[in-house]
Amino acid sequence: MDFYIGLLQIFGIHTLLGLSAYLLILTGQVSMAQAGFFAIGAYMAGICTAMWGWHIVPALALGGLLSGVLALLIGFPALRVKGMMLVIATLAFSEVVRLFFFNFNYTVLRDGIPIGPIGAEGFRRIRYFPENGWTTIEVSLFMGLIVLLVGGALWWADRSRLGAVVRAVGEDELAAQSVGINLTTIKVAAMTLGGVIAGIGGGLYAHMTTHVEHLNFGILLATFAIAYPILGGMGSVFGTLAAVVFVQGFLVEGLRFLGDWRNLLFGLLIMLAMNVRIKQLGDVRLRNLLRGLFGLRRRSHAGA
Amino acid sequence: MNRKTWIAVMAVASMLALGLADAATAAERIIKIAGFGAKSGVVRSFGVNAEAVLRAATDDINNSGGVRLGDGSIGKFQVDFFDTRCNAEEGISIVRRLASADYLIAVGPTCSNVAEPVFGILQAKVGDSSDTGLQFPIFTDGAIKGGLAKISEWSFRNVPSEDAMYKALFVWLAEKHPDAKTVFGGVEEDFAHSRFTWYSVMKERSVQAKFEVVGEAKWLLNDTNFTTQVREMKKANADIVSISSHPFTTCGVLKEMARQRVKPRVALVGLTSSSSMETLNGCAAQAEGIIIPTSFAPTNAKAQRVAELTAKYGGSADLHSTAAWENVEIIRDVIVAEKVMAKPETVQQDRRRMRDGLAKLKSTAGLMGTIARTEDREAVKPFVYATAKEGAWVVLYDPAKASALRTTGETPALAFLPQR
Amino acid sequence: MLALEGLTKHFGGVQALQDLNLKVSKGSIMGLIGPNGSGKSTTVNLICGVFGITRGRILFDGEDISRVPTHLRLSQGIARTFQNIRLFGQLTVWQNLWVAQNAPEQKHGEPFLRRWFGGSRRAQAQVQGLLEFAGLAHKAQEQASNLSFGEQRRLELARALASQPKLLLLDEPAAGMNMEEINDLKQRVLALRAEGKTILLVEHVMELVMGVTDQIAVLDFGRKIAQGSPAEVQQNPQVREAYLGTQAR
Amino acid sequence: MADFWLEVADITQSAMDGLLYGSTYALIGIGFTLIFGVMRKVNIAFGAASLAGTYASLVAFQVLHAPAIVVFAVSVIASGVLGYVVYLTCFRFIAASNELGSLLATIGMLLFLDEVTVVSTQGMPMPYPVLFSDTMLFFGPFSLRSDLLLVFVASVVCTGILLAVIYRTRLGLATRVVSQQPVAALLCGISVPRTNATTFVLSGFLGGVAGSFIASSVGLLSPLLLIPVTLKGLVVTVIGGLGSIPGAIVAGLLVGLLENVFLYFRGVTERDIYVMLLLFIFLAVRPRGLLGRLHA
Repeated sequence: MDFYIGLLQIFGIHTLLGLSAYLLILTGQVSMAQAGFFAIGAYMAGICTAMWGWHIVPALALGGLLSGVLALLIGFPALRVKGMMLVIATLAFSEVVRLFFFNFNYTVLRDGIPIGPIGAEGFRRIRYFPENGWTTIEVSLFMGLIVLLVGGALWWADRSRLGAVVRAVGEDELAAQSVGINLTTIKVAAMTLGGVIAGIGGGLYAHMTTHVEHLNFGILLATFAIAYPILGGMGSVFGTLAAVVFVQGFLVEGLRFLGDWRNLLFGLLIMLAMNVRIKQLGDVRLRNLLRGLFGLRRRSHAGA
Repeated sequence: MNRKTWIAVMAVASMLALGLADAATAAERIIKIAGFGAKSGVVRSFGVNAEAVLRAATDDINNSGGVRLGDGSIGKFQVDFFDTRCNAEEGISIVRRLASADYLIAVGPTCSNVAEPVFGILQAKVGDSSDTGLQFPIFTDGAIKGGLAKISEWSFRNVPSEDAMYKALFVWLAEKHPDAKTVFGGVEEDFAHSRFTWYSVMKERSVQAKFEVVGEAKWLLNDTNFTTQVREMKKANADIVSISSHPFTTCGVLKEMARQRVKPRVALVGLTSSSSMETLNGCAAQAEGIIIPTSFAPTNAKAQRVAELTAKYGGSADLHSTAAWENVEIIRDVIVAEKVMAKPETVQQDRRRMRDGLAKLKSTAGLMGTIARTEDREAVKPFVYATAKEGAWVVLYDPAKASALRTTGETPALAFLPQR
Repeated sequence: MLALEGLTKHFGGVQALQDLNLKVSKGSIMGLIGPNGSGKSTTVNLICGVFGITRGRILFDGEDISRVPTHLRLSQGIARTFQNIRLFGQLTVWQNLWVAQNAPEQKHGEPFLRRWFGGSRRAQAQVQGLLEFAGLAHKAQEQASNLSFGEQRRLELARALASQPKLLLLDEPAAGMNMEEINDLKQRVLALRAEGKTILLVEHVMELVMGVTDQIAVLDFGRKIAQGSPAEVQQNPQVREAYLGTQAR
Repeated sequence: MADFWLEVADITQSAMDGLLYGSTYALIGIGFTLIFGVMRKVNIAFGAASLAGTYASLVAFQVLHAPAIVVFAVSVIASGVLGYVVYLTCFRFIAASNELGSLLATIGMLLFLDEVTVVSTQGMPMPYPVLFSDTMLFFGPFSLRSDLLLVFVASVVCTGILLAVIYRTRLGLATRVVSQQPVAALLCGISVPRTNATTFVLSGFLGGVAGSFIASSVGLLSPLLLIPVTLKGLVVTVIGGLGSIPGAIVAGLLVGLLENVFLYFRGVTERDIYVMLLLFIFLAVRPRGLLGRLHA
């Protein structure tokens, strides 16, 4: 049981990571910077709780805030480029962040033990949850609440005028500009918000694993961040959630009984999924299902 | 059929029947042990080897009668091996899964970056009810980064103490070559293990052995161009070159050294993890003569048997993987000593007994001799100095045996890890 | 209303537009015609700010807007349609109009949250009005990409109107239409003028241009070669040679 | 003063080493850029397919003990075949407009090919035939690796051949037409899928050359090469200007050079920070790359 509840934590963290990229892809930007924001959130939140003795909530907030500020700062130069160039530029940013933490040393003594990030050796004992008596269920509920808040807010915003504007930018920048939408504002805002969400996800990650090191935040993580929303289709936040469950629940944990085949199938199934166009993995179907379940009907339009 | 043969047949049959009846009545119980390690990516060989040794060891014990449990019945080991992909989250998931199931103890992981978080989610201090960490014993065979078992009182390691090994090695080098004065270091800077070993072990121990460290070259895990670093090395012209890196870059550096004609006058020292098949596979010619302390070499009958059995199970016996054999034997001994029951309803109690039993140990038997166990749940294992010679690892010197073997070619060294 | 002064655009070595002077007076319909590649679309794109100008000035209501970013030119009261329709295909018809409400009074007339997340009664009423103008009220929740070609044209026109522009730039709105649709479009354009909108109409289809415009400017190889009433332009020998002549051949 | 000149000599040597090593980056960059030039899409699996092809040539080396040239040829052919496989699996049946779909499919393919090589070799580094048995050429105080000189020559020759194919043959004409006007190409009776497939095979050949030269210059084949090869390939492609073949060569050499200069002055831990920062700034200032064209 503990295992399944623990798995929910992994789902939650990866959903936040995926949602941060989802937001950006909606505006037409494929960003590999999410790994960098995730790393900043992870280290910052870890420093707050493990070194400064903060409560988890302000620690996560500060981690998210710092990531957000950085996202805002790199948003402007990064947005001068598009498509593949943006992918590489943001990848460069993520690598710079990773290499920064690779060179980052900052420790304090706690109970006679040096604690804090030590360059390549990483940052251990981020044990806020077990030390404060949080059970696995409580941690999972806490994370679930955060995911619910973030996901719910995004879902709601997605259906508002803002969502339509964001999608308009993603679909056709020239047309969006021509109807008076300020591209820079929308894109930088998405980048910033994406940074905040990834930062919070990173903070939770650090507290789930209790140990972070620069190698955790490499290209593979950045790839996963964009893989979730793409795999889930861009219809709504549920697609991303479904993709996370598909990857982390099915491909990683579910196929464990296959032994070595699991690793071979991992890449192969992702490739196949794109070919058979389960474009909206769970998306349309899941949405319809949920609509059916909760008796929600297609909203005619805002307020009307 | 005459009378005699009839009796013989009857006797055999009744013995068989008795045997069956005995097996049935003794209510043989399953002791579930989990192995976990990386079986994918560049570190795949670690997991493959660890699994092979684990299966070889448990089958060996099962075949020779199993383990006597607390209530006198016989237990047989069952091993399940889990792939961590060297990924922190997967490691955590696996350990959570093991803890929720009825596994007695886990052996692993192979990667230090998985050991860190996995130990981190265990209860830090035993009996500390305010700490909600998992109460599940883990007995590591592979992850070698210094000082890991400190993290939790539920974590134990049976990995060689690199500190003790390099301390002895540098002292030995100083004695052997009184004219040798200088050491040049090479370090794979972005990998926790290799970095720790250079800065906290090799460097300090060589200084203590009265060597002067005249410089250090740094590179990264997947670097491929070492021209600049090796030129520094050449300029320093040190007597000893000590390289703390894993096989891939070790080979890259050794190849660049050959290109630039750099050869340390006295000795070339390598990282423990490089005393494996991988180095020989990648650059046997350039690695010729490299000296590496290792906690495993088939220098005695038992060790040889382990190496053979491991090969049969599809793995290769080296300093990382063979620790699993010792772990299984230690686990068996603790089960007997602590009267572990291995019943479904006693799982948590059994785990606690295992933990306490392991914590109590002051020394254990190992393949290379007695292993001392320290207060912080680490091991100090006997070791030998191995060197690469004509595509195989041979024992250069065994510090445990006073009668030192010669350093030069005439040593009757035992070849081990033959090149595939 | 709109004045182009010595407007020049070079793409690398190519002179797409050379020293164009043009005045469009308030409430009139100016036609802009010329053979393919004569610089008509470039003119529209320069007025919108899609490209930076090489030389010259664009005056709108007497203000120089040459350096104003594209999306802000819209707030100044300019809107456009595209030669090859550029709707937001994944959005619904309703949403297409909704996102285009970006005129200053629309931007600042509502509280931030209501503007982005809600939708005021006034905004909705306006969208509804546009839907009716475009004859798409029954398809408000349809995805724009599912509309027929004619419907898409109408939606794009309605979208351009959503920001309540004073000047409308129509880039070949009749391309690909049949006679019936062209007549329909003609009525709409005339109706817009009746509302007081100023229109710059770039068009190939002579039936439309000749039927609705007050003035026509003719471009050839990036230069204005004639300007005048439809009748005058039709008589102009230079125009006949450059444009109608080539077409006749 | 003598020290100063020694230092200068050292820096020069480092820079030269880096420049020369950069030719391996250039080779891999050309392959990436070729595919982009035609399909306007990125094939992330390119490095993985090239390395997998090179791995396949190990069979010729270890089992048949074939001479280096044969091993290289096998690598080229195998990579070409894998290039086609990647085309089939990641592009052929995914709608051209679904760019993200193809991107993710190539990522899946990358993970798959990587794991196949890992499982078949247990992730161990494998020796690869070395050219000229590591001869060094000496020029006064300086030395150069002759095998890297060959890589450099190879990348120039490959570029020459490629440009000849693109500008002198019918196939090249079709390629250019497809890259500029896919719809028009269709109307002219040029099979877009076939042209695209050819491009992938062609770039696969190139990848095979790159893979075997890289493996040979490192002396080893290891799954650890995948990330540097892919990352450097992408970086070089982007700096050179997406789609520009000469740009990829210049960028490859430049990146190699800068790496070593940063390494010399700031050490290995900071080396990549500066390379990446430079890349980031460069992209922000000049988004089309060194020799790239601007395209809408």
